[in-house]
Amino acid sequence: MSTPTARAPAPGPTAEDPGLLRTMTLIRRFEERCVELYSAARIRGFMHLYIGEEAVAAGVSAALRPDDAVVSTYREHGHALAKGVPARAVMAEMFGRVEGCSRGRGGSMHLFDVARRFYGGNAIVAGGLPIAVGLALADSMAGRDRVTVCFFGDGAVAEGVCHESLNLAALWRLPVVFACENNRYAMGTALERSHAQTDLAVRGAASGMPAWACDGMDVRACAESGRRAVAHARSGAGPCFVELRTYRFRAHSMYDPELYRTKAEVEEWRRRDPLPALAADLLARGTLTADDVERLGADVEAEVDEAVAFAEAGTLEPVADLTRFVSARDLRGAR
Amino acid sequence: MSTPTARAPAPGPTAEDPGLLRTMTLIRRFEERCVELYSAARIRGFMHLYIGEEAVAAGVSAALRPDDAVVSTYREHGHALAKGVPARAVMAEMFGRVEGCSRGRGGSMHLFDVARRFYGGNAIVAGGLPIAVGLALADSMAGRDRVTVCFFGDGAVAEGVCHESLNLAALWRLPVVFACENNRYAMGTALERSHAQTDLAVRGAASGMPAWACDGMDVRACAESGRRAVAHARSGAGPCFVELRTYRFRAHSMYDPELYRTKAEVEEWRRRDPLPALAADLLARGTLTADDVERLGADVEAEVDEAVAFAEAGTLEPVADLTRFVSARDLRGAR
Amino acid sequence: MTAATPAGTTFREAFREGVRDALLRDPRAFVVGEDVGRYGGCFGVTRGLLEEFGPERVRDAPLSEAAFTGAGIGAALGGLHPIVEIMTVNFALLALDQLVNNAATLLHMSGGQLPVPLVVRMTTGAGRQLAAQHSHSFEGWFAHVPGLRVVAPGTIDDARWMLWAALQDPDPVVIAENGALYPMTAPLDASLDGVELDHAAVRRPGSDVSLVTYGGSLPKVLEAADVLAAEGVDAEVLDLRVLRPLDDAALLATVARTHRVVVVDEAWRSGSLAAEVCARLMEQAFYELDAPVVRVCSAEVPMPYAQHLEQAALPQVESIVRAVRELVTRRG
Amino acid sequence: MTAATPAGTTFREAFREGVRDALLRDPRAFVVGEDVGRYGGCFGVTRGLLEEFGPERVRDAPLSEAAFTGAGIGAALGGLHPIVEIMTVNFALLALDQLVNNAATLLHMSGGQLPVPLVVRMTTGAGRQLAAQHSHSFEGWFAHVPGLRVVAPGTIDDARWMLWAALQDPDPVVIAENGALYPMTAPLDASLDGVELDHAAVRRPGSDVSLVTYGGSLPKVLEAADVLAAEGVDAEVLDLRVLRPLDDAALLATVARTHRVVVVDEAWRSGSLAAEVCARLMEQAFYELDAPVVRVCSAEVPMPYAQHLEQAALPQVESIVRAVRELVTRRG
Ligand SMILES: Cc1ncc(C[n+]2csc(CCOP(=O)(O)OP(=O)(O)O)c2C)c(N)n1
Ligand SMILES: Cc1ncc(C[n+]2csc(CCOP(=O)(O)OP(=O)(O)O)c2C)c(N)n1
Ligand SMILES: [Mg+2]
Ligand SMILES: [Mg+2]
Repeated sequence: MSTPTARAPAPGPTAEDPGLLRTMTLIRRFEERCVELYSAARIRGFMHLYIGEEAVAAGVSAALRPDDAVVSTYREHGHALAKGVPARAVMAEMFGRVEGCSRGRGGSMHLFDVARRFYGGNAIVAGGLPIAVGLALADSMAGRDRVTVCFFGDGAVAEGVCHESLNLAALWRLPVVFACENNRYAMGTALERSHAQTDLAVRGAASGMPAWACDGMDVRACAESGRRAVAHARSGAGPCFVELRTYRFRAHSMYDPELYRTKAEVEEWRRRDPLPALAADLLARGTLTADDVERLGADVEAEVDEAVAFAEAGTLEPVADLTRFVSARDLRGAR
Repeated sequence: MSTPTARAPAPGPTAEDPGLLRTMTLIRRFEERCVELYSAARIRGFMHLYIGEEAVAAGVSAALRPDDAVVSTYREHGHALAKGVPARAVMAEMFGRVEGCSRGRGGSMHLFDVARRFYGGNAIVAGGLPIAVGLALADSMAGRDRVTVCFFGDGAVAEGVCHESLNLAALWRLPVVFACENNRYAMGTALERSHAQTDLAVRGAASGMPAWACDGMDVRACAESGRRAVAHARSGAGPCFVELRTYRFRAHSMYDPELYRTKAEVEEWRRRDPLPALAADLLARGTLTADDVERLGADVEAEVDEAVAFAEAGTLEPVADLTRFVSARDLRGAR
Repeated sequence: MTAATPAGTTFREAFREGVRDALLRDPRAFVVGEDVGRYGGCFGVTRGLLEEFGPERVRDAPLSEAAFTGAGIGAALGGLHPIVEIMTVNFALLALDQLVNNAATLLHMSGGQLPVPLVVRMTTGAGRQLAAQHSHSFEGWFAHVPGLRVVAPGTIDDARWMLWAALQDPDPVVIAENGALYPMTAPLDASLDGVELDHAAVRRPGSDVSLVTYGGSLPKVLEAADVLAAEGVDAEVLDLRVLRPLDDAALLATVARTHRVVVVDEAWRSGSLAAEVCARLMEQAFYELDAPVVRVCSAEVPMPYAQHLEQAALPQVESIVRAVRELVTRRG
Repeated sequence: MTAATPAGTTFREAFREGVRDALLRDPRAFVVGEDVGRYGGCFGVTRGLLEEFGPERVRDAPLSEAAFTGAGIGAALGGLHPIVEIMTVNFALLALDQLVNNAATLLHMSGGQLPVPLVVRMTTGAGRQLAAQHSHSFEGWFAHVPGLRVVAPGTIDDARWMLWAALQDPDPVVIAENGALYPMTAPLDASLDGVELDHAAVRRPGSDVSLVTYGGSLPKVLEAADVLAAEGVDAEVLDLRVLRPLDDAALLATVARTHRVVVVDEAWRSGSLAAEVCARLMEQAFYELDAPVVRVCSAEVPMPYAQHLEQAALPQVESIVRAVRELVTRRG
């Protein structure tokens, strides 16, 4: 077992870099637009932004095959987009439209796209971990070499079911990658007030699986850890635990007054923003020209514009269908 | 933090030894009588025997003050007797008598004696751990130097609430001794089928507290670990985790056909029976004479006889009082 | 299909045959739970199945109710047909979040994308002096949750066949097995090859009063009906079988025949399933009732260990008979 | 005692005053839960209390509902008066084992040795587009459990004072706070210095029909009563306040006055607390009823996110008024 605290060294450039930049940019622009739309009350309910953490979703997801599965949390826009769920379907969902990826039944916290194997939005902290274990169990019993990645936060590690799930996956040697997004806060509770052992990879290792931490603000490090973790799981060697050390630039949700941290702390982390960092590096290396970067930005803007237009044009489920999808018996023939 | 797997070296004799022998003998004889009484249907429901594990309760409890608290499981006769709950009150409880330590409402799995701070019988595996944390929280907030010992099994370590409780106690630096009785089985599930990480002290250490394992078949080792653990907790340094490696000689409960282990394995462990081992050692050292040992045995027999007679003579709660003790409002003036 | 002689099948054997049958006929089915394998099942239901089907399909789980139940949900999403065994409904509280927030909601939250063909078996009920943490009857709580189907076998044939029907159901199905039934014996209907999970069943036709019940209380109620028959009271016994969704038509039909109803439910009275039955009759059969519906439930007390107190806390043949006597003699 | 002007107190402020008052007057009281301190409480109820009382008495807990609720039970056994805050009733499912198997049973299992003077606050209810995992109303489940007392404030004065009464109670008390109430404002009765936790309260006397409700539905029901008054229907509004034990006398008194009852409960209809109210009326007031009791509850669906669907799923002033209209025009 690798020592829990071992951090993957920052790896060099790869051919994936431009793709990573695009994914991160899409997530960033998409969510910036979400903020406007929330203020305009086009989006309602709880909405949790991923801004600042894009390197994690982009990097880890880059290691996945289309038939690999992702289980996520309520802070999942980034994971959904990185897994290929169309921005338009995500936006329409937040508008509560039939065209949304969950037909408007789920909203921001409950994005699903079975075709892309995105078993997304679980809003019970740590509630998704056993589901990921079960998806992997199904693959392993069927002899399929698919991998399931489960994203969860630092706070989730305090929940008992997290430990039950880690143990189960390790005991049964299941192909699960436990991707712990340590953004240092669980709502307003700082890491050191949630955990006596703040080195979260130690908790993963204690369940009997390889566990390591990596710099979640460095998308190349995330991609590297993702490749390593997914390869390990796919090899049949069982699960592994990756702690991705990152930071949430925005409030926990749209209701959070952020009384628990200083502006200075946020500013400091913003200086480590993975987007400009990668863009600058690719320009410096000449991998991309200024035009390329500008075009990429314009592409993404267009994609987000289209998503919003699609959502605006979306339709509402008839109230008569309120109790549809309570029983799968209705589905027989229905869809 | 001490290395999780560090085992306390078998310590030498102490003045406590005769007392330890008596406690172990009382537990053993008491439970042997329980078996007879269960066959005679004087005792009913689920009954879990501690036979083989006596060194743990006797050793650890010897380190406690009367005002220290113990939280236990459904396999608790030994813990109750070692904490000073009168054998007669325990026996009467199993007979369902008003004179029982829980007035016959609890039975074998639910022994309580507040006067002796025995918060005993919890029959939900790992359900007692948070209660122990809370008792310790009350002491720590009140500035009392009392310690709470929580006994639980190897199987309990798989339950999520176990990890939540360890973390909470460590985070708040509470005076709790987590005494994990690893008897290698959770009902019929062997340790290695319950845990990917079978070194249970590692799990305790991962929650950020000192954790070590000790030979649970050596009562002096248990007493030594108990002293060390209780001293640590009482010092204000926070909780600690002790894995006591022991073995249950009898079936899990009276209904268990024991399909999951071999007679040979049981026999092998029986050879390590802590009772004859200590008696022989004390005779060899001349600490006790053959007469002393015989007298001790006779004393204990008399105590158990008296307990049974007391239980037989006990009375039944009137059916009219069925719903008493549902609300503490009834107690006002009641007792 | 069952080895046991029709005359002498125990409910335990019938449940085992149901599980065995599922593993034989459905390659996607597997059993997971605490001590289902090497131990043989805490109540012996799965004994011998590990040897027959191996550790992959009869899977011992660690003490982790939330995780292995949630894993069952995930496995169902992944295309398997998990049969999760939770030793008792008391411990099912540890898995309730997974059952309520995931199993029951995923289909709806995903706009119809995620059916959860999961079966969860659990033992319920009291009567064996297991005291306050091992004697609950929470099946009524599951029956409150949209997205779940809840069934409670009370006959040997339902014990034998409900699991197969549950496996065919596209929704998560909770099977509440009352522990008092396991040792009871009854003849299996050899001609039967299945049951449905939609309707209640009249176990004894009658004209004077309807006794509505389910699960472990059914044998007591049938015995009470015999006692009453001897007294000239002709009681109809309706076995709900399916606790969610309730079979309103069957409730209305029986009250239309007898105009008097006693509901027998082992759960604590307040907030019991019996309350919902009263409410349905209030709403849909008020003008059919010659007298108010009567409930015979457990006393509202954490179950005491002492035998005489436990027996006094539970519905008994005598208390059922007494309640019916009072009801039928009451003027409409 | 409250800083806010009588006219403009929000329920959020009233709840905060209640918690603050408890910490000021009871040295053994402390608050524990997720984000009660630095964050200020997920719904802002405990904002400012950390600064005033410090981290020992306003204690941020990790995400461990089972452990910190169980720790509250242990602390109560140890002589403290814990006020456990569980963010929402949905997450309380993770602590249900501790509340049912320990808090509610310890006194009885120990033969009267272990009272558990614990208070557990939790937010319940829907209406804010929080979808299927954040919109439950499980207070009825707690009301099923002997050993627990369950209360649901629906007025500003109960919001302000119920916590103190709960702290004086020797039993574990669950306080279900409907989240929709927090932003609402109402005048506090300055003359009041406490409330009891035993009785229901008539919030509006009336003679034609009784509207029985509690918690977050109370404002809707009072509004409906006004609409009905304009139509010449004089509705009495009974606020249950205490969900366990139910105040039967108050139920019987109101039905004796009006002979017609509508129960409004935000929970799913089947197995709701409204069912228990129907059952009590069936058992105790059958001959007083001129027509069957009617239930207005939530549609039996995991709460959808889309606003129009969520609103359609919940009891509304219009649906309550419609139900009453039908009932009063129905011939006895
Ligand atoms: C079981 C449960 N408890 C509490 C909450 C409320 N809540 C939502 S997010 C959150 C913080 C989770 O922190 P973390 O796991 O670090 O994820 P992050 O939000 O930082 O991405 C809390 C307490 C919840 N949704 N589920
Ligand atoms: C939550 C819960 N799940 C299952 C059970 C049934 N059960 C009782 S004891 C036991 C095994 C516990 O093993 P361990 O913790 O090692 O303690 P031991 O019995 O070996 O002393 C099980 C599964 C229970 N009582 N509670
Ligand atoms: Mg976090
Ligand atoms: Mg064990």
